[in-house]
Amino acid sequence: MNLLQIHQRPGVYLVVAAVLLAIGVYGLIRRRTLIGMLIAGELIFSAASLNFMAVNRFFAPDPAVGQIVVLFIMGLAAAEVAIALSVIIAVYRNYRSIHSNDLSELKG
Amino acid sequence: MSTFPFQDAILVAIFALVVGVTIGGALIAALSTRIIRGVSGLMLCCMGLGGLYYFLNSPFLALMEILIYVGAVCVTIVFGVMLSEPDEPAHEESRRHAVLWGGAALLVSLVILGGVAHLGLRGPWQEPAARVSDGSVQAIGLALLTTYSLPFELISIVLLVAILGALVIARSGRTKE
Amino acid sequence: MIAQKDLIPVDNGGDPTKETFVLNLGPQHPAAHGVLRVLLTMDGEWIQRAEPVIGYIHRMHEKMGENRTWAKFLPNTSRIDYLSAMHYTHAFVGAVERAAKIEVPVRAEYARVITSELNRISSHMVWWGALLLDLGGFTPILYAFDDREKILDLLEALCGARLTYCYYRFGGLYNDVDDAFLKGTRDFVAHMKPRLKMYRELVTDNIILRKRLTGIGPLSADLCRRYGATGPVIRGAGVAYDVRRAEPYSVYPKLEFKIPTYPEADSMARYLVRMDEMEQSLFIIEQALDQIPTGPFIGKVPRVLKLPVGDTCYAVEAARGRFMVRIVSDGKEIPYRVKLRTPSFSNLSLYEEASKGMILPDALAMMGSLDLVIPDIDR
Amino acid sequence: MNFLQTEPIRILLYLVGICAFVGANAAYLVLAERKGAGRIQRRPGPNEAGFGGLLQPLADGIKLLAKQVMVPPGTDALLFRAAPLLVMAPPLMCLAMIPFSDSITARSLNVGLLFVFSFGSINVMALMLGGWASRNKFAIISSARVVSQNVAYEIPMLLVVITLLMVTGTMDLNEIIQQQGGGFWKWNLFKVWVNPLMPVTFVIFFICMLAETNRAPFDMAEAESELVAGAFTEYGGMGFGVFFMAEYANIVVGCSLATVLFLGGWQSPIGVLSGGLWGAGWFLLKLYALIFTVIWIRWTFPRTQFYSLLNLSWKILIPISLFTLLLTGAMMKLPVVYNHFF
Amino acid sequence: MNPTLEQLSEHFGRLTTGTASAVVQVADPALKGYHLDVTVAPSLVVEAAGVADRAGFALDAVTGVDWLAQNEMEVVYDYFHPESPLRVVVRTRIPRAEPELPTIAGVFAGANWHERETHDFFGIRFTGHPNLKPFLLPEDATFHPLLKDYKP
Repeated sequence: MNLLQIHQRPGVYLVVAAVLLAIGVYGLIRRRTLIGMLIAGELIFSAASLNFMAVNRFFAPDPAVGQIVVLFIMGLAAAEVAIALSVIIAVYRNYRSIHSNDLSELKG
Repeated sequence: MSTFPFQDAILVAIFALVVGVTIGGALIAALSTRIIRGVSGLMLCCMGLGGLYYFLNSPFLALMEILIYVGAVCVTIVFGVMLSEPDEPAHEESRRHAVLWGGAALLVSLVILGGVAHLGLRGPWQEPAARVSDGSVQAIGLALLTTYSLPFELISIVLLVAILGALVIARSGRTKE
Repeated sequence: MIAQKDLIPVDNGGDPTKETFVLNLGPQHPAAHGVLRVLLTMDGEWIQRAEPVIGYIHRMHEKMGENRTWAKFLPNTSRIDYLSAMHYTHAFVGAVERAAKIEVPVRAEYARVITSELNRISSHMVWWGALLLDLGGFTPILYAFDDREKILDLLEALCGARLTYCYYRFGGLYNDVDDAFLKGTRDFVAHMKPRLKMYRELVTDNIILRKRLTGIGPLSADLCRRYGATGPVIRGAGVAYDVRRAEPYSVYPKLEFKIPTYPEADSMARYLVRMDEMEQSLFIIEQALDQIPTGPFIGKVPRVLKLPVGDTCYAVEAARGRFMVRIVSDGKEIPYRVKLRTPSFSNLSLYEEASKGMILPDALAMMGSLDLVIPDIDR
Repeated sequence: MNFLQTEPIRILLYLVGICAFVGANAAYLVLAERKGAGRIQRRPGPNEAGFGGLLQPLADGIKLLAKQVMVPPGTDALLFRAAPLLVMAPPLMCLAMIPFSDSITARSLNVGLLFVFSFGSINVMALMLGGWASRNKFAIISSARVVSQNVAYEIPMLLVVITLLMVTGTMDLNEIIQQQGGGFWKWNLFKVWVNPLMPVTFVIFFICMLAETNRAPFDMAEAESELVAGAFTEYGGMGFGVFFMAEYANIVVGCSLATVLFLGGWQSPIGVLSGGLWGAGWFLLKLYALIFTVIWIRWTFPRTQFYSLLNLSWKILIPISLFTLLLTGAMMKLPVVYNHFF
Repeated sequence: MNPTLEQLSEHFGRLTTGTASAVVQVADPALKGYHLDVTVAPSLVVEAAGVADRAGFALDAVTGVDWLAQNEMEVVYDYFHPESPLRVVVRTRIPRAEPELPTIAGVFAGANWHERETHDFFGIRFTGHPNLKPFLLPEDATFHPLLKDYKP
């Protein structure tokens, strides 16, 4: 493998995406506050976007498709963050905590 | 772009930097106990991602990534951090417990990493026969308003509903205005 | 600098939907004119409770009054409210004259009115600039100080002090008002009238200023009465209470002037009252300059002043409101008790009740419209 | 000469040039601001250091540099130090896109406008991190204000820019300027036949630009009479100096963008003398006229109240800009519809 | 609405504890600076404040005077009327050893601060006062500077 051509090899991007995904999953499992989990979720979204972009760049016949999909993902991520944060704030108002352990009681 | 000495080397160095920023940011985002640093990590990661998109021939998406993730998502998350208790407390579970669960989480993520990386590297990828469009902003815009107009509209509705929902949920607890 | 635990603490009254925190405004804060500290309990930007904490420059003037002669205490009074020193010395001088039945020559009384009203304008100019500074407008204060400088020059030529004047004496004045002063004052009145018009056009009619002040911090007439707030504060609530008319002193009964009142009771009303007052002061000065007679500038005063036993009150309309001196004499050369009732003290005391539920910038605008002078509160 | 035109050298030259431009502007706009304030307030302004005050920025810079950079205990030291760096980066990046003349552009990108906006959005994050990391109540209130304000004003600004994009049809800043050549009546500001509300759009853009750069009368970030120094309360020395410089750099970016989008960039207002250095001259002239207006406004108006500021955006600017957007769309499609039916 | 001097003297004159009733004197404002001088028993200050309140008066000041020779303390309540030129002074005397007075903060909210100040300077305890914390003096001050036997 020519090191100088590394940025033009699809595998590199796919591995970076896999790393992002793994970090995201790890964070999702280990984080114990809702906002932390939200951040980890964003990482997973990013991993997916990166995958789409890499595949789009190297293997897709129409290079616009992947970009559009990623745009959609961004839109969904933005919507998700807005909703998730409002839920988190509402939860915080009621429980004075956003730690997932404290929320397992499921009673108001 | 005219060629110049060490062009490739410089490009690779920049690429390595971008990848480093992406993964480093992601690590900060996932591992730091202070949420505000986690958000900063996410911001770094997104800027790195923007760089990666640029390397993938899509400056448009690179900029959109920065605009939406840094300018909107991260800012919203920081706002959320400000409104609620921000930091994770020290682990109250026992050390063995922590090691166990941490190890399990690490294992799961490593398995995922291995699996996906394997698929990515060994997958039967095929080069496309011919390119349909040039992937420029015009092409994206055209596709958005023709082929993908329905998802496009759906996304707008989702966003609208999300905004309204967020408003309703966030305001419901508030008594005074 | 605060610790994490202070960020989202404490007193939410058992209601988890309320997140309050304590904000310490002052004693060093750009919006507190002097060393005023306000302990704010905030819910976001909303003020739940604002408790003024005062006493940082308390100097115990009342005790100082008890261990020096009547005349020696006189300069102290000009240090209470350093922005309207003339009025404060006037009140003390008036109280002693009233108790000792000292006759004051008419020329001296006119001179007192002229200097008092000049002082009122200079004090209002400082308030005006400081209020605009509170609202984030930087430029007016320099214009205000420019005008005020002219007054300070006039008064300096007269009594040697620029701020803490001790111009009035028992039975008259320290020295006579000379022609240069009278002419200078006439020139100043001519200079000031177009300036006030300019300020109205440039500042008072500015939409941002109007939006910042209109409807902000309503202080009803009843609130003012319960707290004893006076001066432009109560006049801004539509009550035409002015000591110059309510308890006429000096030669004010001979002079014509209107008491500006605005019934809206908001910060804009207080603002407009003060702006109108400056015009009225100019009007008073003009009349006094026309009417001032010739004659002696100081009456007959015994060398060793001993006041008859008993207490005497004397109130004046200072720039911030009613300033009253209550002196109690036991017949000796030194006062038995001097009580100084200062307007800012009462005007600030209503702040806690009035600022409840306001947001921080509005509360500061209201504080600016109260025209506080902290030494006047602390004494 | 050939060596100079190779790509890396060119980029390097431009980067150095932009850094110098931003530095000089930040330094001398402070002086200009103080001198301007002095003129408006009928006082001389700084006139001691150097030739009539010309060395004042240098003196200030040395003073700020000589001060110890204090990181108060209890702050998040890393973010506290990172925030000034983060706040300075976006304007530097954005300026690379601005065409100073038909031949002087650091990097021409076909999505230049998007570039400026995406990097401009980092600014909020930087102020917010700085305020949050300070762990000071005033700073935190200020951060919350900065975000609400910037989010509120980003919307009408983007709407206005979209309106403009519909007219220009390109995001390439150089192309946008080229479309406005041939006299001031061809500037986007005066293109009333495309959209009769074009001057209004410009005013909205300008107001939003003031709000986005946290300038008076919208300087909620450092509303000094309310929040001491807002987000910068805990900063001293060069940390504060960088925030200060970034404010001016942001003004330069904002005013450059207004010049490019509405005032014809480097195009001459009279139709001749618009190439090369002449273009740069025209550009700078327009730029500094706008900057002067910004300074003028700051020293003339009191600060708005925070909630009326938000109301201004949500209740006035956004509806108007939405309306202009629809109007422009309608006016552009009218001929098509007309031709279709008749 | 505005009370006349006669009405006021009548109202204040009606105040009584059973043993001692209020002494109302009309004063010459040109000599004294007030129109009405009312002396009441310590237990009557709240009622006196109530009378002033109903007549539309506002609290001007609360003045303490330490009469060391008589071993008494005097507290003077000054009232001014925002809409008429009338001024009323209500005074009461309390023993120096046991300086206690009921608070009038319930009638005039502004009395809160005046009474805190008087408490600071004279050590007079205003019973029922909502917030009798140190005010103008330092927080840890244990002295009362306006007492005549106070030695710094």
